[in-house]
Amino acid sequence: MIDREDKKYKRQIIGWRVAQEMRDGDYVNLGIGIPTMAANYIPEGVNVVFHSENGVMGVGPAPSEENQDADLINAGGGFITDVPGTCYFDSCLSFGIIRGGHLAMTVLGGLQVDAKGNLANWMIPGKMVPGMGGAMDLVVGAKKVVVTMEHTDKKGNPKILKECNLPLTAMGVVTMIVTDMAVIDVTPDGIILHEVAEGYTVEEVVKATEAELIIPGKVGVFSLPQ
Amino acid sequence: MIDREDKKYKRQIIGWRVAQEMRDGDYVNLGIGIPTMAANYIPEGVNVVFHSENGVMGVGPAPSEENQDADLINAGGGFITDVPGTCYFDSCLSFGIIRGGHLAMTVLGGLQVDAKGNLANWMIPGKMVPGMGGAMDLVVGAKKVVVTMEHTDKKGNPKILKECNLPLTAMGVVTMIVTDMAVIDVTPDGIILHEVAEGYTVEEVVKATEAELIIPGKVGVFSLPQ
Amino acid sequence: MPKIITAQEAANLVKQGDKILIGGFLAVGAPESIIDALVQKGTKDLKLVVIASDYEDKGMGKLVVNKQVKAVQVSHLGTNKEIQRQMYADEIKVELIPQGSLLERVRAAGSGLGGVLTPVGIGTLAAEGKQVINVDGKDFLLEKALHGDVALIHAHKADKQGNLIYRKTARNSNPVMATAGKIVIAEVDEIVEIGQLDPERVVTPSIFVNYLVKK
Amino acid sequence: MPKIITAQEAANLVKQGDKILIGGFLAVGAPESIIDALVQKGTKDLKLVVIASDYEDKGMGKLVVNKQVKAVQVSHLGTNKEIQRQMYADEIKVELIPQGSLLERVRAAGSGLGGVLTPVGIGTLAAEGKQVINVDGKDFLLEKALHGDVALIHAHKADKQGNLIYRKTARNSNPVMATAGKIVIAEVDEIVEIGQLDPERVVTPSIFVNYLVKK
Repeated sequence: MIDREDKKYKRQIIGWRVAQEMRDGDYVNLGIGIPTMAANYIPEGVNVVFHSENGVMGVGPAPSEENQDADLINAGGGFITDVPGTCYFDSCLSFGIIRGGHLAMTVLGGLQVDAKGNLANWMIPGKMVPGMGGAMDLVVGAKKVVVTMEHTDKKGNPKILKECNLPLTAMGVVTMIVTDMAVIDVTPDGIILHEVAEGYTVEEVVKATEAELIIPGKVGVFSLPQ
Repeated sequence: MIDREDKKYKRQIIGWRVAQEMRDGDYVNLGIGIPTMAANYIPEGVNVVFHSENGVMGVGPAPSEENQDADLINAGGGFITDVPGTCYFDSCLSFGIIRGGHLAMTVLGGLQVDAKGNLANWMIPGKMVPGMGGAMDLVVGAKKVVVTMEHTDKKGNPKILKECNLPLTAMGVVTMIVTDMAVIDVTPDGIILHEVAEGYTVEEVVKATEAELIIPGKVGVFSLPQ
Repeated sequence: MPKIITAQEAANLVKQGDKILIGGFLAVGAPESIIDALVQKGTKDLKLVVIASDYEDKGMGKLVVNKQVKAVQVSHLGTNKEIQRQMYADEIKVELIPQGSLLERVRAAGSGLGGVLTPVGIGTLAAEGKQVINVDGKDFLLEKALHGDVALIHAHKADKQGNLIYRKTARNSNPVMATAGKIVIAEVDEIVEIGQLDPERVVTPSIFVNYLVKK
Repeated sequence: MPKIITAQEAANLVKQGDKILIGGFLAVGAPESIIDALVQKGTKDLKLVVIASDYEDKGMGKLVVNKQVKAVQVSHLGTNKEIQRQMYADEIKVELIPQGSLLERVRAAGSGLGGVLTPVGIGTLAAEGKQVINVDGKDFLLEKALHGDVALIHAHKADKQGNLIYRKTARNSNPVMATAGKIVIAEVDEIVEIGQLDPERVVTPSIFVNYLVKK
């Protein structure tokens, strides 16, 4: 039995679903938080090379405490490991890779996304501003921009809006939204409900979404494998 | 006895005089032709690191034929050697070094220089155009831009003019002119006759120069050591 | 050839009000010994350029905690609560710049460019006060060159000529910061003889380096 | 992972009329085996981007001699008389670009910039048709991003993932050309297993490389 409100479950199903988007040979940048979960669910036989914007490509899993190397972290500040084929480069080249359209996919968290593919994920006026870091570059540059987030905020209000009202991270860049309720494709014609999570109905997703969703004849279902 | 018309002597005295401008620790780019001569006359105790724009710093002398390495050339296409401390980099960084003002000095040939420090050294309309290569970058970027050339053309016409009439390589960039007749400083106030070559008088230099030369109270003399 | 100096001597080369480019990311690859010496000396009114503001007790964060910093150009502050406090208290001036744009601005300075045109930041607060230039139908922000009076960087090894190599992700912003300071001081783990570094592995050629500090 | 192909297969990836970025300088570091295969195949109307036009019998010069080239963007032609002849006979269109500006234009394309502002070329023929932009009182030329359909480069070694290292001055324009082709094909002296290259010595990360050709 699924507990739709379970935080851990939500993170898992989002992470799993994002991982299914990855193709063999893809170079992918995962943001901190929910996006990191995706690394745990890469399908068998799919080889993905992870890029971290602080200057490394070929990121292995977190090391045990005794194997931590003070000079080897990811962009979230966490310790990582190298793998065969890892290479290092300076930050300037790293952002050249990002901005230049060489990454197949970037996966980030979101505060708001709207029907035009606008993204707001870096500041809430009146709250502490951590800075945009590399987020503005990543979403402008990567071929596929996947936003992962809970479908609604803590109060149940939609986060997928007709128009973002928080300061934007970038305009018209999001290509896909993966939430605990749905997978949504962002296209020039509008946003399309691609799949609904197990345990939800199309109607529930529509109700939880402010932006107008295009509902195709057939909407798929996704669920977290046991 | 000096033969003022001897081509080899002219090249030697210009090369020797330019070398005297180099300071210990300088990073220097030498163009092909006369500028290359300067490398033969670096004063003892002066350590100069030579940069070549095709991506090497720390250029040693030309190798014997059996020691040539097909992957190790300078910007003129000649074989070179490495020295302890040599390093390699890509052309883009190499021109970043050039344009970014990191070279202490660049030494190039010239067709014409004028009183404003304008330089023409890359094309003669109606003749085959080899292209500017890296010359425009070098003269805009280097801290000190030394132009080496014979003082007059084959017909005895001045090459140091009131105003260049050939297409420019760059505007207002030359800082010093070294010829077989004179050393001239290019300053915002005008061009100053700094030294005259052994065997020439100030009057001869003035006559061979179209641009108005400022003649200081004392003009030095330079000569090629035996 | 760079002069080999102590961290204290390095700190003495920094003047009140200087703009300092500091290498490192989340304090990995930060020139900690020079920062410590600067904290010790207490030089005020510093303007810093860094990609992230590190931690209160690590990297450039220590200068913030010691109230030596007047202004920062930076992309990320999230790991340093004190800089956020000072920002909201108007004790420090913060200019937030997308990380890639900040790096390109420093690179432009170091490589003699006036600036670059980037699509990043168009339509966001990061575009405020910046010129928009249209190239062949697409809008770009003009991001201007960003020079430093001093660059403080960290590398793994230097040879005595000043060639530098880095280690793993401690490379990060150090190579680009090294190109754009009027004075460039590199803290290194080890100084070796000339000829001891693999010429193909050198990342920062010696021409950029004025001083070496052995950590 | 890049596909390992023959030089002939590489030539087949180049279409008539393509813009090709070719690495190398005076034919050092040029992808000779792929150029030879292209000559063999005879693909026409190529537009080339190179820093120098090499020699009649070496590097990209062979494509010029074989009359496969319609246009060239280049900084130096002095070592290739045939390209000069074709230029004056209006058989080939030559755009001369200062070498540093050409490299920055390719880098801009590869790194997602619209262009850069350079002081180089101001007041010269190289400024013709280019926008002048004043930044804080100083004039710069806007040099726009220069993309290629294909990049043909040479490296010393690749691992099977496509990471590349270079050898001495055969590095030159290869790393930057590798960033800006829609398809990037690297000719290499040797292909080694993944993990066999020093991760600190890799100059071109594998993400840029689509195909490998063993020379």
